[in-house]
Amino acid sequence: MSMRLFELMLWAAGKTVLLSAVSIMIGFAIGLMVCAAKLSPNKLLSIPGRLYVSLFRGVPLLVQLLLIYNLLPALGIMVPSVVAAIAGLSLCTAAYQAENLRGGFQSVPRGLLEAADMVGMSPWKQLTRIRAPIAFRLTLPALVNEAILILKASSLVSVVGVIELTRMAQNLSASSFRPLLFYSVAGGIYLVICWTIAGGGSLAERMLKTEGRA
Amino acid sequence: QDSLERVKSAGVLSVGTETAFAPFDFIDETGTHAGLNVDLFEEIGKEMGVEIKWVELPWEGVFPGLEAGQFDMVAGPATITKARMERYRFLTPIAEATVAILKKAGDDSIEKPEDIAGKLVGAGKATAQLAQVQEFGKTLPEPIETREYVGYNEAYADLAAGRIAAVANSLPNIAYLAQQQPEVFATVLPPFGLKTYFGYIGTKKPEDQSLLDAVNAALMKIKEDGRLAKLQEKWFGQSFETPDEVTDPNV
Amino acid sequence: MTRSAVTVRDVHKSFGKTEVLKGIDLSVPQGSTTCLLGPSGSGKSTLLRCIAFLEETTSGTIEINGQPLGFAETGDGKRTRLPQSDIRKVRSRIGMVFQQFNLWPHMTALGNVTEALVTVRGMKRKEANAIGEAQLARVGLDDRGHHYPSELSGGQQQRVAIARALALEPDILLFDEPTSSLDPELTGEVLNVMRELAGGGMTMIVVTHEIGFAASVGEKIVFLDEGKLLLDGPPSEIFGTPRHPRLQQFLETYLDRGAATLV
Amino acid sequence: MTRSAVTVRDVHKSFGKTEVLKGIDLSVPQGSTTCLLGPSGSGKSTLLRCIAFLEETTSGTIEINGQPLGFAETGDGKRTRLPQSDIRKVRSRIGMVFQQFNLWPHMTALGNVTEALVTVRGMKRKEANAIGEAQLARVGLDDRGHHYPSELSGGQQQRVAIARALALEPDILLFDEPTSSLDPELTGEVLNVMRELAGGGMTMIVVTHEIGFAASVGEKIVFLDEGKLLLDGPPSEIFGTPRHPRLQQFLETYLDRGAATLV
Amino acid sequence: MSIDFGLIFARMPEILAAFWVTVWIWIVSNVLAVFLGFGVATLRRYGPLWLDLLLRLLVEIIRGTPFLVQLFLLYFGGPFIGLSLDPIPAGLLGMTVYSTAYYSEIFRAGYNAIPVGHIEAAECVGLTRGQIIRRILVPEMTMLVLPQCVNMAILMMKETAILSIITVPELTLVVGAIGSQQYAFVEAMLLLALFYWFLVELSGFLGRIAEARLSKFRFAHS
Ligand SMILES: Nc1ncnc2c1ncn2[C@@H]1O[C@H](COP(=O)(O)OP(=O)(O)OP(=O)(O)O)[C@@H](O)[C@H]1O
Ligand SMILES: Nc1ncnc2c1ncn2[C@@H]1O[C@H](COP(=O)(O)OP(=O)(O)OP(=O)(O)O)[C@@H](O)[C@H]1O
Ligand SMILES: [Mg+2]
Ligand SMILES: [Mg+2]
Repeated sequence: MSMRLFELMLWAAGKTVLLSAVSIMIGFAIGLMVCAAKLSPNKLLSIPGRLYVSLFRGVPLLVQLLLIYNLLPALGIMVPSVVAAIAGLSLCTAAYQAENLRGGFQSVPRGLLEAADMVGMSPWKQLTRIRAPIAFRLTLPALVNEAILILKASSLVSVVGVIELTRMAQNLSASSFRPLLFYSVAGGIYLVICWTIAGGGSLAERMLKTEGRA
Repeated sequence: QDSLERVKSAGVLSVGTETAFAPFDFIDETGTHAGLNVDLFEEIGKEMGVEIKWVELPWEGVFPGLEAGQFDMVAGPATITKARMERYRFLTPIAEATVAILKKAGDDSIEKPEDIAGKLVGAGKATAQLAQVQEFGKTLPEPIETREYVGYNEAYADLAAGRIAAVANSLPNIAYLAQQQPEVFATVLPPFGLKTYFGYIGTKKPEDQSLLDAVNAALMKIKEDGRLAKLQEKWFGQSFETPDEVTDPNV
Repeated sequence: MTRSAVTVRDVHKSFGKTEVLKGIDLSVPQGSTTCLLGPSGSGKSTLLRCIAFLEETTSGTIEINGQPLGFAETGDGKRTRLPQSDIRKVRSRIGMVFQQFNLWPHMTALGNVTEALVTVRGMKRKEANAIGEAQLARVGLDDRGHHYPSELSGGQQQRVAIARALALEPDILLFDEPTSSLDPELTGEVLNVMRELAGGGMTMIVVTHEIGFAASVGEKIVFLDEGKLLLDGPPSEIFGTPRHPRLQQFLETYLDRGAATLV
Repeated sequence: MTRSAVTVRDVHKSFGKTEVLKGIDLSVPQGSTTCLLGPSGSGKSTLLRCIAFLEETTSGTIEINGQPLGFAETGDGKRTRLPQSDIRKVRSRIGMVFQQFNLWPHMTALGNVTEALVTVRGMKRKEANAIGEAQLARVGLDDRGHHYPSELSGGQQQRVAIARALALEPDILLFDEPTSSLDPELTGEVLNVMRELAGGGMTMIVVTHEIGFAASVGEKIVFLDEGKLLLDGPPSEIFGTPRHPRLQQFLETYLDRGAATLV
Repeated sequence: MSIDFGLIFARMPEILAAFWVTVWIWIVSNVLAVFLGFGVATLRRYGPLWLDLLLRLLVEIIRGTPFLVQLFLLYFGGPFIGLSLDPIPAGLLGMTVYSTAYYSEIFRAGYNAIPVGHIEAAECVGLTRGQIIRRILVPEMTMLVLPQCVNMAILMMKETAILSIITVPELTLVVGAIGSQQYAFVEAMLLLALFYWFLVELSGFLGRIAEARLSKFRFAHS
């Protein structure tokens, strides 16, 4: 494999990382809203929240991507490839992150909130000062896990016309006819990225650890 | 809005294709998108005074994308068939698409197309080539078995891995592949079955017709002044006689 | 000082169908220490939580320094919920120290103590820190301000919780079994701090199983049983003979452990 | 009956670099009750766990009914680990009751009690059930055999744990703070069962913070401090005046709680 | 664009056959993976250190690369090292290996979540190591890890769609092919979505029932 092709693979890997990172972040924001909706006592919010999670977790990402890319234009909404890819990944990961966050929020011990009540904190302050920071620490491992899953799942976004790492491997093997080589290289690159994320995750966990335990 | 006006005013014609379909579209050793389509559309662009914007996606995403209006037309190209013509508009053929057999280099058991009798043959799922080889198989003394792949590259990989005896695909594609990888693959001549052609595709939406007419006119011009034949020589090692328009395809 | 800091009038509290408090009347004079005793499940914690308005009573009223907490009686015997801001205002007179400490794990000891000063009272960080350090010093933890709860022993955590409550200068402190999750030596630490507070004139209501502490520090002992207030009086009267038979039975489980054989 | 049930000779135990037990010698006569007291971290649990061979000692020997447990001394002062089957055999003479009960949550009370009878002793289910029921009756739980641990109160769980240990008819029972996670009334239940066992001639070693219980039931009191055995004798001697200064300091934290003011 | 399911419904028998292929590969590979995953976790816990490290490396490699890439290497690369498998066996093997890695991590966490005291209690009454694993660890673990296993099974259900690249005639391949033959792409995708959603919801529902039945084995509050 020539240097040039290896560079191409790395460039595609960069795209993979970028797509995943952006999607994880957007997904986190959406996930937060879905989680809030699901936890809401108002049925008008909680039922759509539940439905969202059920649908986006229940349908394979591949199918979601194709539907976003091809069904929305039929309704008059044009979606460029990259937007469709990010939308698909974000909407999907949002469902998983919403569930993680819900778990985190619900595991914040009630007593900590009662203590906040007793010193007179408003509900908003309780959320921003107590609930969210603690829930975030509790969800961090799940978040890292989700980042790795989305990184791997991003191998599917080629169906909406984005050339990321796996697609690049497919393309290059099609023209050079050395599929095993290119797939192995792609696998190796994925591995390096995954291990980097996992390493960063445990580092962050360790940094937050002294504070994390009660 | 009329598509031609839109394309002209934007100065960009966007074309959907799969870049894993050598020699029409592929990524070369230097990592650039190359192939007959790239050269031919460059000429078309010159004729029409627009730039070409490539949208690259896997084949299963191409037609849904076209219907959804993600791009103006599809390069591909695709084999011109009756069924497809009902749904899409094909432009003038750019190459012959008659089916031939690809075998593993050094496989003496297949010398002519009929030798695939009783063997396992691969082809892309829902392709015209699959239908052709299945028809051809019925004429043989022993029936053939077919295996359908999501893409031709998986079929080639499986042929190299030795799981299937042959792959049925259009002659230009397999000839190019055998030429690139002579130690792995070989073409079995002659092609068989009914004569078919490759063409570029657009929709039948009324607003698209003026644009497709313009592209077709550009293509005809390129064909008439011999540029197309030269490109065919460059990419296939030979040129093809193609009709100006296919009105009643064989399949 | 006979003004009442906490007045509980005919308070009932049900969870679903089970009535846990069955009409409690109680008056806690300002500056006094009241100890709540009673067998497990008798409703001690529930009563304390009602006084802190962490639970809403089913009926009855609770007044803090003469002001109604949570609900206001309307003339016809019904009651309306007061606005949240009123509730927060009245409740700001009360501090609560929980059995499980409930320190916020992501803040240092000092952070725990100053959090409300900054976010609720709107103080400057610096000002708040000065107060926080003073309060920590008061409970003997001047050198532990920058430790996270997980780095403190149980007794130290409990004292941080007390400092947190004290920082807001409440009139009334509520304690729910403040020592039951501590080991004997740590228990001593915390009881000493409480003894000092009692000496300093703080109004305190303490749910406790430490009979000895109750007997020596409580100016008033309240014995709850099955959601009813069975006994209410000074320790000499409550613990003195003849004892109420239910109390006697309750105390036996302690005496039986032979704590007395030592002396 | 002066034969020794448990003999501990110069036992040292280190975790990594910290030495937790610094040469313990102890002899527990058959049929007696020995109570282990000491401040937190002094090594009480570690010693008990060494006796049950849940921890391996770093040096020194432990004998159960005269048989070495875990290691055999070879002539030259070194020692070799005995085969696993020997260890199991000697250990089968010992029953242990944990502070956290450690009942198996997927088995009923009866299942917990009979498990070892069936899998270790190879008894028939029916036979084992008969024994199990008898043991549960002995701790007052004849009607709770078919409940899962999660359906039992803390005191009931602790008594199931005792029945589980008793079912194997051990010669020696070890208890690690058997009541410290129980509330006062449940504590009474469990101490009563233990008192009965002590009366019935079982050899028991009990780590406890219940000074009263130790004083009244222990025939021998052992006071550990910083990994050393500081005091060892009958309660009258240990608790009687003049007291050892370290013990006095330790006891003060209890006395300070005023437990004595009641009587 | 009009939506017309008629074209696709005409091919229902084929679709149901593919549905069945998806379901049985999913079930068989997951059942195998649960047992193998338990085996891997057990070997890692009780086996020698080198085996633990080796298995850990393998698990990390499998969890760190997309299933698509693994499957491709297994199916198209296998023959070059003498492992030439037909699509269905290859798919089954790929799914099983991939899921085993994940299940083994669930069981490893399960082992660690069982309070040490429960094991010590068993040692004290004389159970052997084998008996402890069989009688205490396995049943306790079952109830600890059940929710995660259900979750995992659902994730794997969706991974079966990737088997299409090695020509396993499963749901995505067949419905996709029918869609492109009939030029009913969107209809095909909607139908696919519906099928998978149904399967996922069904598994979630069954999982919840199983959990409810096991709920009385919760850890006692201690
Ligand atoms: N949120 C609740 N829902 C239903 N029942 C409750 C709730 N909280 C408490 N109870 C019940 O109310 C009764 C009194 O509980 P409470 O916690 O006040 O008892 P307590 O006197 O504090 O006991 P302990 O000494 O064990 O803490 C108990 O029977 C308990 O089961
Ligand atoms: N597994 C271990 N690794 C390292 N240190 C340990 C371990 N187990 C116990 N220790 C240390 O050994 C010392 C004695 O512990 P041990 O549990 O025996 O004390 P204890 O007397 O039972 O105290 P407590 O009354 O608090 O239960 C402590 O300082 C403890 O931190
Ligand atoms: Mg309580
Ligand atoms: Mg201990």
